Amino acid sequence: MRDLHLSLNQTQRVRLEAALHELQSLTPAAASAAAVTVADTIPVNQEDNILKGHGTSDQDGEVVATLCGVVERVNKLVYVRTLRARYKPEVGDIIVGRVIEIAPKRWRLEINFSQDAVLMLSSMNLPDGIQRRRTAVDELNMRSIFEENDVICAEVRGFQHDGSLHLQARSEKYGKLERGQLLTVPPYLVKRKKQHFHHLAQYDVDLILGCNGFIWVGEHVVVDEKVKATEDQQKSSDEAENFTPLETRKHICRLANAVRVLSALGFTLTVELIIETAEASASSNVEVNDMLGAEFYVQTAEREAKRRADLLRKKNGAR
Amino acid sequence: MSAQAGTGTYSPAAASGDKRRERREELRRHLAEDADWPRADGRSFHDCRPAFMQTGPTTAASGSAYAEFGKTKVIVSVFGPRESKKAMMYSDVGRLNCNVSYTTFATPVRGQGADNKEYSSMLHKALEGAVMLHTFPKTTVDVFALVLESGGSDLPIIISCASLALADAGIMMYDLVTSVSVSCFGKNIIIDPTSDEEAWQDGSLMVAFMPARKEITQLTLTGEWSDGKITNAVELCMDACSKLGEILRDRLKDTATLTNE
Amino acid sequence: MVGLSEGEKHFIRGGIAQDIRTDGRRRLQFRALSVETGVIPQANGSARVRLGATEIIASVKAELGKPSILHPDKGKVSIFVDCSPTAEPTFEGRGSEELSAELSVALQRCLLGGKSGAGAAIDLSSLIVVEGKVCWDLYIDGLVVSSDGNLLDALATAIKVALSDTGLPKVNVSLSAASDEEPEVDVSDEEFLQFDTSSVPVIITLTKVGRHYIVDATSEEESQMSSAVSVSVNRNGQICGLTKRGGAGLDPSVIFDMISVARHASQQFIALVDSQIAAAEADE
Amino acid sequence: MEYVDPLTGFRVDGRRPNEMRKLKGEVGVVARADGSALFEMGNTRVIAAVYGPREVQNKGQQVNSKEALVRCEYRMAEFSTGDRRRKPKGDRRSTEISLVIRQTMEASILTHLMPRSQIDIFVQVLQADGGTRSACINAATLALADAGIPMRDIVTSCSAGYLCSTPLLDLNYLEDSAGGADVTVGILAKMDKVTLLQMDAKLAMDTFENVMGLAIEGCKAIATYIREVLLENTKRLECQRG
Repeated sequence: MRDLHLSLNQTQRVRLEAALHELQSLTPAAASAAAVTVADTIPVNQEDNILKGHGTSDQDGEVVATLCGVVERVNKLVYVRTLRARYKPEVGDIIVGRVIEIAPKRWRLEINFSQDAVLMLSSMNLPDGIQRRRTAVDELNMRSIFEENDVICAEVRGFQHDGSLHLQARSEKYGKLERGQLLTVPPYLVKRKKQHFHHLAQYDVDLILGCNGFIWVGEHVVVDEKVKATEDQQKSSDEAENFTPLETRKHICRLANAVRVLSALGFTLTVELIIETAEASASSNVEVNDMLGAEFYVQTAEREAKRRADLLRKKNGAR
Repeated sequence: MSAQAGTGTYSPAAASGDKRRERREELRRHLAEDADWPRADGRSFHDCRPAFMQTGPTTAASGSAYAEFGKTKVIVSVFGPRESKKAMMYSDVGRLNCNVSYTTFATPVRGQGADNKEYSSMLHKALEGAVMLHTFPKTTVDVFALVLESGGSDLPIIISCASLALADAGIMMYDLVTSVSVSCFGKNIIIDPTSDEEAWQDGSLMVAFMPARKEITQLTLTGEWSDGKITNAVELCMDACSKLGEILRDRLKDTATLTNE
Repeated sequence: MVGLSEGEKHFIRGGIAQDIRTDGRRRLQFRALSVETGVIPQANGSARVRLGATEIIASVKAELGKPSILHPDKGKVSIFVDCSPTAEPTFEGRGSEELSAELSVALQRCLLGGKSGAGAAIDLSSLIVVEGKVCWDLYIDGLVVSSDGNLLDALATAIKVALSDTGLPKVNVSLSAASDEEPEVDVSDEEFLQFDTSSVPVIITLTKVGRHYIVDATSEEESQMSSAVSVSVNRNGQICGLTKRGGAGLDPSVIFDMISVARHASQQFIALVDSQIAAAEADE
Repeated sequence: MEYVDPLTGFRVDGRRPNEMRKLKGEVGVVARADGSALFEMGNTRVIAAVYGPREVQNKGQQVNSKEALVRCEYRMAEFSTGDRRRKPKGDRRSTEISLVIRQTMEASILTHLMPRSQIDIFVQVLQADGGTRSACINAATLALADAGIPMRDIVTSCSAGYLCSTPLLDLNYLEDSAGGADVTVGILAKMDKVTLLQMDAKLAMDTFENVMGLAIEGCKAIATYIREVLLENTKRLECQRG
């Protein structure tokens, strides 16, 4: 399996296979039947006047898939929902990205899309919070806001007419992310939800699930203290006093490893599942590092199979 | 080269194949006896070759230095700081670019010096820690070393000579870097080995050292070593490096007084 | 190539200071190691080693050759490393040459011993078939397929495993009376001689971050290093090679301390590698 | 040498003339790449890794900003051939094969959907036993599909040769170096179009048609296999995603 090449022993291998098989049997047959690969014909009723969406093309009157994925039909629209692929932006998506370059009046960001994204100086709130025209001085001070390699959270604003992707950060919740770690997962594992920022108060941790598959796990920052905090940091020259508290750090690493295990297994990353996995590891006294070992990996697969089976049973019972 | 480099008399270099082999046989015999033997050039184990170093052999460069240790002759030119040629990303610190090359006649067998490809990156690593890169942001300093003749301990001599050339070029440094290597034969350690000695060594150890700061910038070791032996060898090298550092310092002072006059 | 923001760097440094790294490891803990042998059937011995997301394939090929005149009683071993662009797009074209050369030299330094052959990982005299006439030339190649830091240690491990997988065909030589003539050589297809790999060392790279040392650094952690020391240690705890990496100067006492820490860590790692080799052999 | 046994009709490695070597395809073998695959045809074994589509790294290489830039590099591992010889990187053969693979894949990739970006395909030969360029193309197809890059069609490639008056499918190194004709074909499987055709040596017109027909049959069989691998993988991902 990708990312984790574990040396499983014989029993672990059998258990893992059983769990994965269970997952397969729990998936509705329709979903698996709708799977297509490149160049598969997608059966459609030609009289329906269908609209060909993402991942399809017309070949001699047939609708043909150009990607591997699952066929989705919404009214007249037929498209292929991809699994493993780079990020496909939609307006309003919350993303996490890394600054690559500072250009005149704009930052360029790597966001796992087919191009770099652009964040204009005019599309973000200045540190003083006042709405005003950007001056030449602001332009010269851009590096003091974000510099190369900074990790930033922002929102997709949309495509400009020249085909470039623009972002915006017009809210206090967006901005630079510090004191934590960035993880990258395939974007299809992150579902678009109402909420992508999660303050896990019980751990004092911020978890941001970027739609582009960049996931931030870091120390919790209170929004209006953000500005002050950076000032504080500059003041205290002694780094050691300023480190993330050990307890919080353990939580961050545990949550990060939960994300790593779940993404290696290809499970959709919801905040609930991440917390559940982290909790499960803590309650069964699995060391943070051992979460990446074979045993916990198999256990996680088994737990997920059981969880989905229960869910299905409840659903059927309710009916 | 200035007149003082010459020794007055000169004798033809005896480097024919037979003689080389004879010398090696002799070395082997000594090793078998495991006694203190005189080295081919008459030194004792812990004697370095006389170091002749001078600044300013090339005028086109920002700084340059020439070093001659026995048969090993090295010339280093430093250019810059000048604008980085490569389209690089924005960088707060300068770049140090090092290149070591051999003349085709540097070794007994023509063109053999080209085997030492890694010397460029080794030189870079030895110097990197001493150069104050932040004093020339967005620019590059080029260090070009040319080995005119290879006579053993090439890399340490290149490193020492390069740091002299950097100082001559007025590049800001935390300290000079000097370097010395030792060879190990059985339980004996000999300092500043010649090519012949290097060809028969059981192991070798090289230290690049900042004498005033007492920090090691580069350390390499081959062959099997026990702990105590490493400590001894490193200390021996550091002591030699400190003394070599004094020589470098004197050369720089000489140059300074000359320019003042 | 990893670019990290100041915040992330600070977080990594803090984790190392507090002895819990970003993936939860302690400072002297290795990532998961997995080992496979016989991955290149055309070679005399081969291995695939994965250390976290770093993946290496090593191969050993033996060819009959002639010993050099200077060392008539010894075979020859050469080590080369190549970094595939599959691991990192920047390795394309000549992009990996510098790194490959650096890794090759470091491995040669650690595994081949001194010029006289003393302290080598492989006893060169065991490669002799007929003194002065026929010997084995061993070509050891390492290929970096996927890279996430600590390439040198992973390469050395892969080579150690590949050597343990290597069988040299038995050679029968019929010596003709005239010593000038080339001896006739008959290479057996069936009988193989196993290598003695017990003296092959492992390489432990200690990366210094702040005041602390860590083993098995990921590429993110490597971007934080001020300096690193790679020490090759054999089973007896003897040091067989050493390379300092990274530019910053180190106090001599720190280096000696790092050597002793590396030696300590090496014994654990050797045991881990040995158990993985045994498991890989049992799997075949 | 008898490449085809006159009595039994079997080839040196025991195959029938129109029999392909054992195929193996696996996606997701390189952790950090956007898409990756391992492809084996008998003893020939290659890895392909795809990086991108991502911002064009070197703007000078960009020809047309409305289409993605496709790049390819082919590399042989030092240990990949039977006799070990050191070759300089970027030798002519590698450059030629890189170009062939790039052009073949470019014909299938819907480059206009990814403007201003670049796609890098790196193929690394681990073992060469004949048919490396075919194996590389097949691996690249798998890796591109794994990276979720839109394609017109599945591209596959296979070779066929003509020895001992017999058309032979999927030559191994021994047969390849026998000096007979060697036809490498690449096809767009569903569209039934040939995108790559290379031949060494000479063949009579009607024999050529037979040999090429055999290679095309081979390509189709590989296409069926590759689609199975991809479908299997897609279903697995979808099931696990839940």
